[in-house]
Amino acid sequence: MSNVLRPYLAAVRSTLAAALTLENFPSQVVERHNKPEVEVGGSKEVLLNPLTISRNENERVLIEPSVNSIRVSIKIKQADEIERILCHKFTRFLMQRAESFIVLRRKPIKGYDISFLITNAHTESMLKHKIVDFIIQFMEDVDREISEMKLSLNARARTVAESYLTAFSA
Amino acid sequence: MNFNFRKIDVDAYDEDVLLETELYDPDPRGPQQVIEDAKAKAASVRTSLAKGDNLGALVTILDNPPYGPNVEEAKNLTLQTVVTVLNSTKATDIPNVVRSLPPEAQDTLMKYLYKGMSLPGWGDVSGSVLLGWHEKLTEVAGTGCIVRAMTDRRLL
Amino acid sequence: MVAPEVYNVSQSPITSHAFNADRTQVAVSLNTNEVQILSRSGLDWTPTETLSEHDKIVTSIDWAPNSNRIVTASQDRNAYVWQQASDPLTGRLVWKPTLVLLRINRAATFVRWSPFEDKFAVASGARAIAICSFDPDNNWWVAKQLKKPIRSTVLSVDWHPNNVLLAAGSADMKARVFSAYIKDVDKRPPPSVWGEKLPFNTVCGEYSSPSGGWVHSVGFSPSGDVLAFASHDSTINVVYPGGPAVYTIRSNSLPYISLTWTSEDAIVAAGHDCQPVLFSGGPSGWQAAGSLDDTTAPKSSVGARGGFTGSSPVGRLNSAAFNTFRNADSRGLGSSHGGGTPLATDTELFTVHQNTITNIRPYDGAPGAVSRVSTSGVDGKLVIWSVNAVSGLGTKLKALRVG
Amino acid sequence: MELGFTSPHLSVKRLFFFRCTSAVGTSSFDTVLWTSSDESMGRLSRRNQNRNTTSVSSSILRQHPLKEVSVYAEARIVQPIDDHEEQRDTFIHSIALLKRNALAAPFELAFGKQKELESSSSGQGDLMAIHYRDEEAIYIQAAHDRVTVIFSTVFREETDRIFGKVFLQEFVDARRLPQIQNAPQVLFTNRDPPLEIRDVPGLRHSDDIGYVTFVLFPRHFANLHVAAGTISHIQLFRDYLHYHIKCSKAYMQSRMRHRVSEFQKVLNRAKTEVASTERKTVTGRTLQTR
Repeated sequence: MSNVLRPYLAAVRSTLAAALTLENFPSQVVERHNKPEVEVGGSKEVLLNPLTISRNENERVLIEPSVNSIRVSIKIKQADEIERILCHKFTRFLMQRAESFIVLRRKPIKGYDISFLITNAHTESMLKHKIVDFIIQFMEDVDREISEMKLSLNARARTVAESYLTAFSA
Repeated sequence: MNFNFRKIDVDAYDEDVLLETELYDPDPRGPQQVIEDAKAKAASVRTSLAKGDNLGALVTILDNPPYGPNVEEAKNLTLQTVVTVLNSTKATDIPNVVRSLPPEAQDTLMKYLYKGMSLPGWGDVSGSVLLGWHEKLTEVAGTGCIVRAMTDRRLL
Repeated sequence: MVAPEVYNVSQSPITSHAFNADRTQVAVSLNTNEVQILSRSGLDWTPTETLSEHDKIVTSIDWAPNSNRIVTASQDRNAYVWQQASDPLTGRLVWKPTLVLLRINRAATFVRWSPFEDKFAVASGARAIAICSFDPDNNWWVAKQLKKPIRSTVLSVDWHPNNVLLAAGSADMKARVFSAYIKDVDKRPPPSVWGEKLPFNTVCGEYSSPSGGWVHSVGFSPSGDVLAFASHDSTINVVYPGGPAVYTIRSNSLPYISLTWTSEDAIVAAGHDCQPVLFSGGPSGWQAAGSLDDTTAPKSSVGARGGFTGSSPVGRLNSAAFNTFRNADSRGLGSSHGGGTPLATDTELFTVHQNTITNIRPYDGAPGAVSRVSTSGVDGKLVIWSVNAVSGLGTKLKALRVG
Repeated sequence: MELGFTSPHLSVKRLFFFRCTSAVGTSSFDTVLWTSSDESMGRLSRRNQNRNTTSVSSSILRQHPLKEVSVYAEARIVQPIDDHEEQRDTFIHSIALLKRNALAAPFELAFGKQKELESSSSGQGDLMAIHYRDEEAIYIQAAHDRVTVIFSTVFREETDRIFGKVFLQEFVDARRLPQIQNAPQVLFTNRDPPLEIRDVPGLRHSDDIGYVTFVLFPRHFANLHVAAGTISHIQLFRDYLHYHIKCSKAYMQSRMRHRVSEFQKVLNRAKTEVASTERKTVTGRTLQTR
């Protein structure tokens, strides 16, 4: 992990650890139901203050905690048009596979690129610190993957252009 | 009659539903008192900073901060003052400063760090400065301090 | 220090646990709609009976030590009182359920017998507490509701030793003390720090932690003169109503879910931090004394720590190995996973419980002199701890502060 | 039977198949239709009356801006099929180069025009447009010191547009390299057509259209051999570009697929170990992890 990124990811990690303190909480609005309160939003008192961790306007994480679920939304760094399209393709690719990523939300919430929904069922069947690891690794890898894809695109473009144009001189 | 009963928000008529305003006790001070306090503290912070007493400045500004509705001006002034103190503290001094803060002030500082991070680009807010403080404060006050930033409804 | 007894009861969360009087049996709910009765057999617990009447998750169980009755609460909005009776066919003793008409339309979240075992309180998501008492004329349990001023789901209750007062913690961030006085059942209680004349639903006190948080757990001290509650803001609050003083102990770790008094000057609390922590104090102040868990080393050799040995039949070894391999593959932990941390240490927490502790209850010793407590948690473990075995202020607790 | 005329070179290979077919039985086909990946379609038929004549027609010929090109192509290509091996190969080769040769005509005209204008040191030839695809065209114009070739190309998806930009920027930048300084100058604009064709009617101004200008200098068509090479090479540009954009997208896709499966593993690692020994309830049911 780069030194610049470390405090950012550390803050996300500790905030997630604090937010992932979930319990089984049956709905007090709908009889015999049990729904992620952060999505339903019917009872204000079981929602906690949403917290933002940010490096700047373009790199931030929103954590919305509630009694039985949290929503984690990530705004991924996109320095230019290329990173923007790569990020868009990547997150769309992931979200199309949301059913195999049980904590992934099918749509990001407004203003973010990707959202996760983690419920008490997840923290009961998975190790909490490992879920946190997953989110952190996701953030690291997405950044790295996007910059590597961008580099590889540039490298390919350069080779393609040079070899095409060299043929004129031959 | 043309009224669509299906569209009535029945929850709004449920007197048991807790409203956001019922989740915390209002500030006993009136808005006028709050802004006067904020201005006085901002002035006192300037004096402390001039003497190089960043800890004193932080203790002053974190004490009894404005919260709730109708005190936007005092909230902005206080956040701005907190940000000024945070920005002007040397990175190497941060661990000692956070360790010396009283527990309530640590909790309040954590709330301001998240408040600042939710407003990137506001005033002199710097993501890297806030993240630096966040790291050091978490080392001292732990995840418990972060949990309290989530549970405390007295929004700054 | 005395090592805790660790029992791996289940792979799924233990939602609730309650021992019988002589601790030879324990009733557990394994995150299902059933209650398992486990009986001690040597160093292990063996399932001996299943109580299945609820049709949603059983949230809470309590086992009355003297009358040997079990009460269960569930998200299906019901409570059952279970009594042993001989089966007409086999003559064997079996647990027979009696449905309690709670008259609540939301989940039942928590249940406790009163000290005299003639009443029980059922907390619920209907923003109410059902106080149930037995009506011998009609031969059923009748419920009377405590409603005002509860504004959200009630998460826990605890009875005052006088059998009349009830403390309740709820998601509206309040801990309250109510009178649950039932005419014809209760004698008039003597005056206490909580008040004198106490008709049903009198609110004797209402408290909250300065930084808010749902009140997960409430508990009267053995004398009944002090109230402690654990909030989701990672605090333990101790209330001296006559004081008037409320001590708030801020933890620097994750919120506590459950607490129990072990003596008039000691409380053990546990929760998302995965370890039971002892707090000590008195009218002049409270502080964290230390963890009951020795968190300095991984707990891989849990079997050796007493209790469940986890011995698997030899014939299973191969399939276990195969499962390990298959799991490793889907987790990307194959031999090619160079440089990675080995799974065992990578996965394990340095605490005995590997996930949130949801219940802590007295296990051994009279009220006011509890020497051992039992905990159960989301990790499916049931653990018995010696209260005297405080490991001192370990790494996690160094910075616990009294506010 | 489909003959994919993706490029003059590739098509020779494809036609080999055709040759085998024709060799097996000269009377075994009457008409062969082909479509190629660049959307040009063609028809190859034996005239019933004259078994020795094969006629070739192609949509590229019909759309050609210069009438004479059809004649020109016809003249080059329509030949009697002979049993003589060598002649047949020449025939097949010429069919293979049908498109190349058809497209070459305006280039050759422009190169000739440049030579004409050279002495006058001013003036310019007519702007010739080859609408080689539905919404894409090549514009060719001679000046006294150069021949300007402009490709308009459509990027259907946003990704294509952005990737295209990256590639084309590299084309523009590549000339800084010493070994490439003799290559034609390359210019690239997005949305707005370059000056030379700004007055052409019917141009669509939208973000998904890119214009690539190659400035050919006399050294690029100094003699017939060099000119032929330049023509063949520059014709390939559009397909070459889009091919590599497609490859880049496919590569991204495979990277993402790999990364996603890695994420899946990390997430799976969070799942608690499944019990290796079953535990039964008293009723005989297996206690299960939820």
